[in-house]
Amino acid sequence: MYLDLTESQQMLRAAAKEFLASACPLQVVREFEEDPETHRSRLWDHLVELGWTGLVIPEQYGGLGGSFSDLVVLLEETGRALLPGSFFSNTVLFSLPLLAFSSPGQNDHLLEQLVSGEVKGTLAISEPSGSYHFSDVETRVSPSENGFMLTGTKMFVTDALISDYFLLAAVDSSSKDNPLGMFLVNSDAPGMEITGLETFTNDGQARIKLDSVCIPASHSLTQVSSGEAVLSKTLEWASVAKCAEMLGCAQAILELVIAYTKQREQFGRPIGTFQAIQHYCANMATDLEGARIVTYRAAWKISTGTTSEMESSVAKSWVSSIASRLVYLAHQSFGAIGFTQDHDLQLFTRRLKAGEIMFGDEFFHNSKIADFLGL
Amino acid sequence: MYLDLTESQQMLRAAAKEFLASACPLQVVREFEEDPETHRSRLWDHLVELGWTGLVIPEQYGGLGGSFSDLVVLLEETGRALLPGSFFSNTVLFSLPLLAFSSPGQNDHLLEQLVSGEVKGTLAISEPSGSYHFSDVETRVSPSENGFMLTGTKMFVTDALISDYFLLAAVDSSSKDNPLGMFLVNSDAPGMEITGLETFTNDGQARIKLDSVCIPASHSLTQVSSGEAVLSKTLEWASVAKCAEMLGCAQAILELVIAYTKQREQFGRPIGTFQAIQHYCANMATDLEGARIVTYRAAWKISTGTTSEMESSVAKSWVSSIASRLVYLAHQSFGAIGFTQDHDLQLFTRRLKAGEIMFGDEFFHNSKIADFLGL
Amino acid sequence: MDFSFTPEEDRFRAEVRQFLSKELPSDWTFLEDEFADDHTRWQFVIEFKKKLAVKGWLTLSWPKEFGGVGASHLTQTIYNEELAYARAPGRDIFGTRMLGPVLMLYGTNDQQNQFLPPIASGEIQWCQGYSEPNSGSDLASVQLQAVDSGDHFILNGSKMWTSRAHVSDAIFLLARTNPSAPKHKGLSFLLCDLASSGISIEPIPNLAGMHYFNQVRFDDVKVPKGNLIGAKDEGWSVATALLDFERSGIEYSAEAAKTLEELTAFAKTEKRNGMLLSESESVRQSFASLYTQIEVSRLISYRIAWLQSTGAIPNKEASMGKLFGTELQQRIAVFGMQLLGLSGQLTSKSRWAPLEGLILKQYLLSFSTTIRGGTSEIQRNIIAQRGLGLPRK
Amino acid sequence: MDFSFTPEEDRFRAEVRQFLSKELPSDWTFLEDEFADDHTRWQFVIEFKKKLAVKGWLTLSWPKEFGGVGASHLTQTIYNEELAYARAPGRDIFGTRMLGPVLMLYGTNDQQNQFLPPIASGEIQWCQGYSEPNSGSDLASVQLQAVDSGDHFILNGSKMWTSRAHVSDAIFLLARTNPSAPKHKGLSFLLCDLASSGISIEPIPNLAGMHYFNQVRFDDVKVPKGNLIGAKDEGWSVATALLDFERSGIEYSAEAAKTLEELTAFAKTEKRNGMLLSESESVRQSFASLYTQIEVSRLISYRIAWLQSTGAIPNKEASMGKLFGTELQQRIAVFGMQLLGLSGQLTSKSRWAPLEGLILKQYLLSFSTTIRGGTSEIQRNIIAQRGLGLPRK
Repeated sequence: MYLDLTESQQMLRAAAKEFLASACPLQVVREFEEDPETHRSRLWDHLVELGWTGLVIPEQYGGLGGSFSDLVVLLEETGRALLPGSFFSNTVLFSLPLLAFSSPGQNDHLLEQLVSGEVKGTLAISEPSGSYHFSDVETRVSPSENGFMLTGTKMFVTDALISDYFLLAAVDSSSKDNPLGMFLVNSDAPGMEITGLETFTNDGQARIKLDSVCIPASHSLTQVSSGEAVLSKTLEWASVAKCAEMLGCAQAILELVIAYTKQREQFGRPIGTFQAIQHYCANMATDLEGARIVTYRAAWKISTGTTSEMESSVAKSWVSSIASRLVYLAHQSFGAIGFTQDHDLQLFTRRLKAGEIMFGDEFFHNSKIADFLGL
Repeated sequence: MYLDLTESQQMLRAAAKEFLASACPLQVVREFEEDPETHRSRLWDHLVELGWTGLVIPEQYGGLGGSFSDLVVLLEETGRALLPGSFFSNTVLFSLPLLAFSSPGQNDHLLEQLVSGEVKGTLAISEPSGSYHFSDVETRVSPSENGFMLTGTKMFVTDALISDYFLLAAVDSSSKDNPLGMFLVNSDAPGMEITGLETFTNDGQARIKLDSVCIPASHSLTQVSSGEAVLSKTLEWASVAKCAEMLGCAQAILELVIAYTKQREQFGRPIGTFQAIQHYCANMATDLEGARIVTYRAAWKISTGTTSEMESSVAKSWVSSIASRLVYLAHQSFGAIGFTQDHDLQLFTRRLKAGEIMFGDEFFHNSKIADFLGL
Repeated sequence: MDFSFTPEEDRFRAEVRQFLSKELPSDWTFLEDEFADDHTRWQFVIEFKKKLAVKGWLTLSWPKEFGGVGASHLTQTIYNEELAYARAPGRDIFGTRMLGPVLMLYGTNDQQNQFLPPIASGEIQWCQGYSEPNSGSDLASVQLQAVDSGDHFILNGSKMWTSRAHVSDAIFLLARTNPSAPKHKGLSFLLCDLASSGISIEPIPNLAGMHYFNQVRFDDVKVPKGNLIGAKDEGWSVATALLDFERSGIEYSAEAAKTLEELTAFAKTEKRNGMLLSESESVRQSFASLYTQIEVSRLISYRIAWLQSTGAIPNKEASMGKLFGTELQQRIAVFGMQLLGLSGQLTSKSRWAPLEGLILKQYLLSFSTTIRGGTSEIQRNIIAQRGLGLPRK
Repeated sequence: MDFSFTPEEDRFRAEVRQFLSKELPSDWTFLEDEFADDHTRWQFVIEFKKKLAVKGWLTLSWPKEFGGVGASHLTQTIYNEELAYARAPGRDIFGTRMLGPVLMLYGTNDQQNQFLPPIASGEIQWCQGYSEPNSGSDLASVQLQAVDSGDHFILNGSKMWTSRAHVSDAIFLLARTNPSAPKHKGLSFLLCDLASSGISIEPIPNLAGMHYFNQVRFDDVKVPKGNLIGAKDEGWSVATALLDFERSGIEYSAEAAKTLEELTAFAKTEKRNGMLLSESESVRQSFASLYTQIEVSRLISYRIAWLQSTGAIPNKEASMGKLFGTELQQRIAVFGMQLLGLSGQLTSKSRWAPLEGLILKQYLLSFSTTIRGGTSEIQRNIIAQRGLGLPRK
């Protein structure tokens, strides 16, 4: 047992902190929300330079060959800094499954391009029903000349507008055993219509309409594993990665609250001396202590390649469940000032809430846990 | 709108308070738990004398003809005093349905005997499954010579050991339209085996085994209404009446907490000055404020004879939901002393918890509410 | 015990409801905090308020001698309930519920004649200037200076969290007229025209991006002495006097009930994993629990209104109503977001947003409900200390 | 990051588990608070403790020079986890985890030689005398007087909430040896034979009817000076010194996990309304949520143990573990009672009680878990003030 970061992870964390403090202060986060284009390419170039785009990609493709735990260390810092842009979708939602489920040689070049930052990819699962249940995938796939043809609508696709590739779930209703397939789709393929969605985090989600989009046979990602396996692993990794981001974000919120309540005076004394405020902070800190350790445990399970689905759902269930109460306690501690657009708190509040919703909330993962428990 | 007790209800309350303070101090409650027989007949005679056994029974049978709201006023006081004995079962679980669902003349004499206190009755619905769902009634009824024959097992029958009659639910599986029947069964009928149950309130619940128990045809209580109607109304009244008892009990707990935290000192000041304790008390008081008004509203609906099922379920759902948190907050305020057998708090704690369970808890009534909401 | 309304009260409720359904656009999903976000919408709000004034409803509970209807607290509660349920504009709390009664109690005849009629007619929009940058829950720590200067006071300082100051005509405020007196003394209650020279208003947009709050700065602003309400240096008593305005908090349950109905409709049409949301047992439990809590909140409010109608002063109960009602709104907002899932992220600007983004707006606004108008902590302190008699120290 | 145990640790866990399943009756559903309720059962407990002593497990974490195994914190945590999961008797916290380390740190050689071996062998049962009738969370307000009288002290006063005093041989306690010194000064740490003349022990049965707590009265009780541990008047430091005993709180999650498994089995066999309880979606959600919380609690405890194994002093974390673990036990108890429904009322005496009345016992005992060993309020204060640096005043 060793429940701390390794030395190299500590270095990774320190470097990330330093970089994010200089390249991504909260002012940049705000400006990115308003107008992503000002900062997008500068930030992206930085990430490529630091090697982040290749963090989890093996050295043979030019990457750093880091583990999932390394990724979690990094995401905790990007969550704390609210790093905008497509690092999460590109690395977690695209690079990881591509790496894990490509057949030998299938996507070597693409992996190299991901490391070099030339191309970006993301994941397209959910549809207008807004669900992560496999049974709710209605986008249809059918065989076509030299490959497949896809028709349907995807919703809530992160960073769709700037991605070159989508890892996309579709159903072949003629196949009884493995109806669910996962496909690589070019964003500029004929028949693709991509429309940005207005979300409360302005994080670049989009709707994709696919009208008889044709892709080559080599773009199926189910040559090694079934579509269900690809999708379920991808969602699992995404949910734990999201936990890491969320806990960085939540830690930042707690620190804001502590700093504020120490200095803000009401009735002649710092409000941090009031027992109600102290107990709010104690509750937040305790929730967070649990969030950190369940997330690390899930990440360690994934890193070691052991069965990890249960542990991942436990992590996302817990981290999601604490998010709602943590933001309320934080705002309650801040009073009116925390409710303003000018205050930094709301930047974190909105993203933490969005994190709760993404890749399955508490109830979604509790259902999975109940299944695992044999109920 | 008039949201206070009527003058006669205030007199009833004052009289009840005075009587209970002298006849039923907590020492009597304790002794009754250990050995009911010491006080049972004395307490019962008092109630008869005060007219309580006839409170809800019309004057034509010798009763006082009070309303359901009057009953609620009284039950709030008996709940506050933790009055032991069979007043609740006899009045709420037996007299009320007998009165409402007897055909003209069917049970006139029995009603008179209930007023005079000569006989006592109670309700027998639940079975080993411990459920209030009609579908879980498995006791069978079949036609027999001059009447019916009953076989099955009833559980959690309040005051069964001292009751003369049971209002008992049984199923005639040969009847498709109205399989559920409600029957009057004598406690000394051949084939009845009554065994006391050890419960955490020592409140005299029992198990009844019926082995081919024969009753006359006149003992069916479904000549006016269907068995489902009788049972559903009876359970509804029971749940609102239980709310009244519970809110008296909860009010007593809050008053104990306030008195204690005002005088108990720790760290050189009364613990009632700590914000945590103050907020616990505020939460309890607010929960109780709601409990009182939803209970009164349900009682008023029942008194006026309007549709009341939804309001009754709302009352029992709410009062049940606050019970658990209220007892924890109370014990947390008291610290170790409240956890002892010698302290009065535990007398209230156990009964409030039992009340939460009886006649449907929060989840049971929420299911009914969801049905009413058309979900 | 009688929970029923009189036939007149029922008729009045029906009349208000009918009026609202006629006068409000059927697609009205705006919330009070965004009425003033948009010029066209604010004009509609003002016109709507004037229509309410024409009906006499704006001053429903004002005594007849001040031009009101002299309606009972219960009638006023019914009115407030219906307007809140319809999310209708025109509930002029600052003018009709706060300043009006203050003027009736402390104003001179001249002041009453000057200021009350424009409130009653809906012509003048008032806002409230109590909070300041350094005073949140600690209201008495006012620092805005009002210096006596012959026939007027000169104001310097600033007010914070001034709701709708940017669309208001005038502000009533607390200013420090005696800096050497103790905290609660030396304050005066003043009325100030927002068009006065030296006033600047800065928006404080909230986290939902709505412009509702403002900071109002006073730089040598002259306020005529005739605008002093009550005695000089006794503004604290004027501002905190127990005023007999309706304070049932019926809005909390009314707004919540409306939202729950909308969510119910959503759950009955939306499928997930092949099943209607409304068929999910835990969704059903949540709906039932929230419905129950709304009923509790509504009945607590009715009781407050009824107590007021008997002449009682339900302080503890009003704090309970506020505490319970606002925390309930948060629970509904959280449930609504959970029910909507990924779609809950969509703002009202998105054409795919369910319920036109209403739930998201309510969720974001829910952070402020337990803070503004007295934080939940203050309410709990009041209940414990003033209501239950727990010791302060 | 490495959450795995070493092969030796895994082997040790298997060995403990096997031992427990062999040595404990298969129908063992007793809880720690009722071990001493019944003479026969208590004899079994004592015998069991001696068996653990023979294995060397009683003093697993004691250094070898004091006759212990010198096992790591993690090994001790594994041991504690398995014993708690099995609800096994013999976890002698007072002797092995509290007094033992105190003696190692503050005892003279003679005292160590005299008192440590009988703890290690399980022969002597110690109890703890800190709390008094007027001191709950305020531990330093000790009033028991110890007057210096030549070669001994004379004790007068009483101790309260003394767990298992009625079956113990001796008590370690704090007594006031200098009444004129400030609250935290003037206390001394003494060892006292419970068979001493002048001692009377009164049971304080708890609300579940179990006899665990006692009040111990001292009426001119003589304690030899050789039983003073550490310096006179410095008992507070002795009692509160940061001792290096295992404080992971692993028991909370271990006990909870066992209960949840038993409830799962119940839900999978019990039907209501024609459906297995385990098929109900809200029951499933509750199980999953509680399972998640148990995992959180367990991992928090592992982290505390691991921090200790690195030599760190996890104060804040230990408070979090206690706070979270005990509140979790309450949530499980409430859920268990809900799941059992009417049957939950049946006590262990009833032949119809599901799980032999275990859930009811746990529910009733759950009221004390957030109070004893430092209330939840004290834990939150510690986390906020010592852990997060919020100001005291």
